[in-house]
Amino acid sequence: MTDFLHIKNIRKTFPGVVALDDVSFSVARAEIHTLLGENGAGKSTLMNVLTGLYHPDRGEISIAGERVHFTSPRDSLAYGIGMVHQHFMLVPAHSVFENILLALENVPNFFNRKKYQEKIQNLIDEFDLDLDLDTPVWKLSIGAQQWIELIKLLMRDCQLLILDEPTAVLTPQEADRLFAVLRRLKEQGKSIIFISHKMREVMEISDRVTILKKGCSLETLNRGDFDESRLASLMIGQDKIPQWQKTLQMSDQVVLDIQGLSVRNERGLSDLDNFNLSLKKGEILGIAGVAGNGQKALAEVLTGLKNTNQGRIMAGDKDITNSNARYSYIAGIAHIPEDRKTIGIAPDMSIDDNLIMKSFKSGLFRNWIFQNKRAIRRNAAEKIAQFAIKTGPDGTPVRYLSGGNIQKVIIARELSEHPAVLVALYPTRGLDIGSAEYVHKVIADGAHRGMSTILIAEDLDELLKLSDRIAVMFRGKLIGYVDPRKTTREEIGLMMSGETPGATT
Amino acid sequence: MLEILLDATVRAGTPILFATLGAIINERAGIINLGIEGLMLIGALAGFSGTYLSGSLLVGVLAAFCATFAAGSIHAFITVQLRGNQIVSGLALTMFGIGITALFGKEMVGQTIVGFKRLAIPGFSQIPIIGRAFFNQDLLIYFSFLLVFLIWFFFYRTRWGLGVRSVGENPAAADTCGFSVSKYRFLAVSTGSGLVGIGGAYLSLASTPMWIENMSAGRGWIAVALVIFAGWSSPKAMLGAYLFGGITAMQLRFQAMGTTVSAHILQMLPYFFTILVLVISTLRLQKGASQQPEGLGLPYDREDRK
Amino acid sequence: PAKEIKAGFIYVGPVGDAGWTYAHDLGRQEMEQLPFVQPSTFIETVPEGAESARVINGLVRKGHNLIFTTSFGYMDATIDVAKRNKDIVFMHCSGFKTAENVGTYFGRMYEPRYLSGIVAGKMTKTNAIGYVAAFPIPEVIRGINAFTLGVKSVNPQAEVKVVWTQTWFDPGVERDAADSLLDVGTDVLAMHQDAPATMQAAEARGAYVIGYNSDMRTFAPNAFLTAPIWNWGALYTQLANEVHNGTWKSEQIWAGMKEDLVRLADFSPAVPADVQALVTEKANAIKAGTLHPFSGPIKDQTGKVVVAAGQTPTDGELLGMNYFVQGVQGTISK
Amino acid sequence: MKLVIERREISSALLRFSAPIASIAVALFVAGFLLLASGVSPLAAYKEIIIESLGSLYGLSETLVKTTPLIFAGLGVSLAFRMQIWNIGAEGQIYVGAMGATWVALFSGIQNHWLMMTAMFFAAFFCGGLWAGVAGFLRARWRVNEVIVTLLMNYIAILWVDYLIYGPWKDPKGFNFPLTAQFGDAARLAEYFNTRMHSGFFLALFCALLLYLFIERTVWGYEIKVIGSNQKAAQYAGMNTGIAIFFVLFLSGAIAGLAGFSEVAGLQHRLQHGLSPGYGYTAIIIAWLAKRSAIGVVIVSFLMGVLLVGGDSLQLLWQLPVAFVYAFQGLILFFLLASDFFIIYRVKRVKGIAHA
Ligand SMILES: Nc1ncnc2c1ncn2[C@@H]1O[C@H](COP(=O)(O)OP(=O)(O)OP(=O)(O)O)[C@@H](O)[C@H]1O
Ligand SMILES: Nc1ncnc2c1ncn2[C@@H]1O[C@H](COP(=O)(O)OP(=O)(O)OP(=O)(O)O)[C@@H](O)[C@H]1O
Ligand SMILES: [Mg+2]
Ligand SMILES: [Mg+2]
Repeated sequence: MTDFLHIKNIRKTFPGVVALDDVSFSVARAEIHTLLGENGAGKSTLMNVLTGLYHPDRGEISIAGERVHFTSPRDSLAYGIGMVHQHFMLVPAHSVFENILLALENVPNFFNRKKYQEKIQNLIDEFDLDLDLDTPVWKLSIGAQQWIELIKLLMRDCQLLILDEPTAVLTPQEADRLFAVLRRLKEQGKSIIFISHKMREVMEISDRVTILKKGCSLETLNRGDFDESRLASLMIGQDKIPQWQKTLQMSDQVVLDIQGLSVRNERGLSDLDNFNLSLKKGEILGIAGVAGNGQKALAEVLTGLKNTNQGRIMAGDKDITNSNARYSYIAGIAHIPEDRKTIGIAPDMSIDDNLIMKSFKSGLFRNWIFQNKRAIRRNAAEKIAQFAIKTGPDGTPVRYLSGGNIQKVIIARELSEHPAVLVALYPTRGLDIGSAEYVHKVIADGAHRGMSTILIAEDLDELLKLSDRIAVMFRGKLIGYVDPRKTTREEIGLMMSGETPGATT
Repeated sequence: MLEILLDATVRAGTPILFATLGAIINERAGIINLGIEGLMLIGALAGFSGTYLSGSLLVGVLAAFCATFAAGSIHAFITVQLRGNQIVSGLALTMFGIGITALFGKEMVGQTIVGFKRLAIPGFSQIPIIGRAFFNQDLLIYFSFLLVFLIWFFFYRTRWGLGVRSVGENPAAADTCGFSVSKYRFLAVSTGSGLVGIGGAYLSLASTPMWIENMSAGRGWIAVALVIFAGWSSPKAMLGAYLFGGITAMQLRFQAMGTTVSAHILQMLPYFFTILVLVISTLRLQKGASQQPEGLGLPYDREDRK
Repeated sequence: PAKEIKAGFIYVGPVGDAGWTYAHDLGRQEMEQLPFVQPSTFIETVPEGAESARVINGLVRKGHNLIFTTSFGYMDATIDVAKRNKDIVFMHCSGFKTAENVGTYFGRMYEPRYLSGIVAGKMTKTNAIGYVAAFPIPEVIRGINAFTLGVKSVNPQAEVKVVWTQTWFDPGVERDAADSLLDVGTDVLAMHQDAPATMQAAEARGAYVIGYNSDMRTFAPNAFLTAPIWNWGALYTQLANEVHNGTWKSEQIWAGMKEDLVRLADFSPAVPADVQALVTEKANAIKAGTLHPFSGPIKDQTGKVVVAAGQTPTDGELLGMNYFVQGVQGTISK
Repeated sequence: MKLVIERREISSALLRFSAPIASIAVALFVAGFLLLASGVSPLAAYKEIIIESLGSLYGLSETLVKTTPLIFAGLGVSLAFRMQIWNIGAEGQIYVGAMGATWVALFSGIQNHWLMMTAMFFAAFFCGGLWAGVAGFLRARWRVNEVIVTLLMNYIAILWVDYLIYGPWKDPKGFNFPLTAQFGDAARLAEYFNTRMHSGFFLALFCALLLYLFIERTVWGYEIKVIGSNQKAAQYAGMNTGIAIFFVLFLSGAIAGLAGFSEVAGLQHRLQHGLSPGYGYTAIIIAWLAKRSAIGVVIVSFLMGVLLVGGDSLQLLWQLPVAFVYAFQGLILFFLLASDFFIIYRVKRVKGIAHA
């Protein structure tokens, strides 16, 4: 194995934070090298240094033996380094075509539109994606956006491909498709740096794993030298993973009842079609389904972002179908959104302020019309400790936090008010395993206190582990419920592709 | 009468059209330019002096373009390279432009030149109603027609245009794709400013061939408003500039024909209708679609997270 | 005791406006020729209203002893500053308030305007004359009326169409206003604006034009007929002399052609000799005091007699004039 | 060799305090060359600016007179900016505010001074507020861009006031000149020290304090900041952004309208054309330089007052044309922005890669 990339003693600080302290590692040709580390360990920062987006304070980067000094992504592109960023680098207002064209090399100024459309369409077809080239990107689901990023990368002729948590928003099936591509690229001699928090994926695809901790590279392990628990313990220390026991909660009191709900999207297609669902008090209701089958629409209706076209939503015996009534109801709903950066946070405000976004009016944080700054600070300190949020100096705007830590801020906020209902979309997306376990525990604890949860997730393991019941969705319809203790992955898989089950609860 | 009105509309709208187009190029790249008023003045003076000294209108137009290109570069440097506040820098540019043209323009006050003349396009200029307005105009107006198309083509059919739009929408995305954000932004601001200058030159070379201090008289501000009105699109800019110019021309003709409505009230009409049309067109906009470049007004700092 | 004069001027526009302020500045320069007048100071583009008080005060504090405030909007400020500085002489142009150390001055521009109306009335073929006007204030209205009376005196069929631009200074709008008048069939234009755009419009369309403020015939060599113009130099020189000699008293100066504060610019060759002769004769009559442009009977637009036969309006009536005479087509908002 | 730009560690309070002062110093230093080029000694000029605007009771009073409307307008604009709403219409709001106050002063028939002041205050407040509220409503209800609406409404406001003073509100004893009648004593704010300084200044300070508390301390201020930072997130958190947008634009316009009140009641004592020489536009600069903070607005307004008042003396003393003063002010702003950069960032020379 010859080293393609070699990194030595990289250090990078931001005002108030040491993001990278001392990192060294190398990537060989024809290798898939995984970077593993807690939220905020510095993985994304390191990759941004590698692509010339950040300029390191110190350290060396060599490519194929040559010492390089990148001052812009342009430089790294010239050396054949391409990257899919954790937070998308897409232009929401532009069409899919324009976004991909932007990334292509050697496009002449007066380009032949047809030719490039064809070229891109071919790749889209190859992945069997349902993407219309003329749709503006903002209309697409997060998953589809991830694919556009991947296509942008794959269409360039890169020697080193960096993928920063690409699977966080992909379905397991899609992830598999991606892995197949990565393996093929590897066979062609390309180097790949892969970042993920999902242990199963790491085990499946990595040739080597480097563990990053608090801005330092801890250790690099070869395939065969590592297993899930060894990686986890290296990364966070075994003892820190919270232990908890799932106990079944079942009551017959229905807190939310949805009947015959239909919702259409901008393109006039049905996102939800005569959809039914009932949620009981204190239960964790998992929703399984391939992304794009209406989960997002369901969450949006429940949180008041979308209006219904038909059907009825009852909260207890109150009709909240009407958007105004639902509006007052959602004040009591906790919601972990899918798109954390665009709707989950006020990016310019501090963690303190973000944590009270829903409860700022509550007596806890307020004296008459004035804010109780001291209580707000105390609350933040508590939550930061509890959820192990890694942050810069006090008052740092949240946008500076790492992806996982932003997610933690949102979860901490949403769960702090002891809501009656929680609608959680992919709550552990982008969380390291320690944090993910902790979030599971918090949700389960909530259920103990009577909180009902609608848990929308891609990860069947997560659903099976956490849910009291699982509802399966397909093309905007409810296919049926399954009992997680009695079902199999295969049964759910079948239902997710639209087959009506034999057994329902 | 309609024929005359259309003609007056085009003539009154053209300087605003140039300025709006220039401003659109600025803003498409993500830089707000409130220096349009100052740039128009610089263009008007440079255009006039260029023509006065050389005797050639072409030299005047080029001088206007170059002078405002240079002045726009100040704004570009401050907002792009130095990441300064775009609003303040633009307002400063307007002050600077008003001041500097008054200082350097002293010699030109009272001088005369021969301005742009109408040039009928044989055949077309005979078309009833629109013939006179669109095919019997001066060269700069024909150029403005062409420019509207060229800018559209540049933005939607060329890679550089895609680059300009991308640095305006999401500079980080363009940056990671290898586009130099600062280069694109800088060139867009200075080139756009150059077009604004031609709008200024239209005033001093075509509408009223002379130089007077402050002769743009607020048209730059109207252009700033029309950029938004036009939803950052060049064909709609044409519509907006003509709407504004047309209603101005119309209210004057109402007066000339002897209406008894208060002139103050009539004078409000162009502003009022511009707002009204904006409201109507906004209502018809697709829900969720935003026309404003998302990166507008935000300096790009690679190491700063968005 | 003769005293040195240090004069200061407050201008409403830039000296480069080629119009109102430019004319005042010519006057200032002429006054500076006097041996006892020190280099004078001017401050341009001073906003009207209370803002101007500070600038006037600035002139006071910098030791000026004769201060000219050359726009109507400085009236209150001038009076206000003057109240606190009794030893300084203030001259306010175009207002109506005086104090023991504040005089007002203005010119009977309506006299040459009347004469220019005669020229226009003679030169029009379509009997439609256009008038590009800034704001409906008495001074402008008086000018339009005098002009119209001049027109009517030689051509009873002719009409004067007025377009308000609502700006002293916007060449583009003035040009467009002039064009709009030409579009409705006028063939002679007159104007009350500070920019020469109207003249260019006339030149471009082959019409005739009557200028204003100063002789700007270079802007319209073929279209130009004549122009009622200001000659502030004579008055400023006279006032400086009075203050120098200590003979100055507060008064409301409203001088006309007799005092040569206002005049008609030289005719262009386009004006036929007989018309020139007629106008010269009338001019002499005005200077001699035998002709008053506003001698009755004068009817307003509605046909009501506003000046009875054989009478002339008082200066007060003239200063507050707020109606159009018959023959004007236009509106003054009430 | 290439240059890279890095943010500096901003930690020390010293730097934060000295940065703006340093940047003004740099700006003045460079602008000094412009003065030199015109044959004026920069030191003498700066001394003159300071003496003229601060060196005497009179100068100081004039500076405060100038500062007063700037504070009101600057506060109004900065409040809206806090929510990422662009109120370019302060100029028009000043006019309609003045119009409301004038209406009360001329036609209400109130005799009592305090009653009159209160009525004028609220008339200006509501007129300015409603005027901006139109833009607020359009923005909140249909997402109509507020920049263009507020900007264009400036022209309408000024024309409307013109209409009134040329028509229905013209002073019957004013020889038909376009002025309203002068206000009676009941409708005038108190003046001090035999100068033109009036109690509007203290009202402006009080407003700044209230606004500071409102933004930085109250729950509504918090709500405004969240909406300004991310409107979608605010909606998610259950805030009614529509009402907040309307409310903020209303309040923003109302405060700007108070500038109109203080100008007519404190200074002009009548309504006339050219009431505001662009205070509404200067306010935009002020709001930004003040980094949108209410206390900052007071400080920057005062500095602007110094610059504007002092700038006149450049004309007075050295006959530098007003054009020069504009160019000078433009340059100062340019350099202020530029020097800001070097305070926040550091430029490093590094090895780089040359591109073909
Ligand atoms: N541009 C920046 N400005 C300031 N601080 C930053 C910036 N980028 C990263 N940081 C800080 O550096 C640290 C490392 O962040 P980074 O995004 O690299 O973490 P990560 O390992 O990718 O975490 P995650 O798994 O959550 O994505 C964090 O504490 C973050 O707050
Ligand atoms: N706003 C603009 N207006 C006009 N021309 C522009 C603008 N921005 C960029 N350009 C032109 O685009 C040219 C190419 O830009 P750039 O160097 O970013 O592309 P490139 O990387 O060279 O393209 P390629 O990858 O095809 O070689 C510039 O030299 C410039 O002439
Ligand atoms: Mg990361
Ligand atoms: Mg290249």
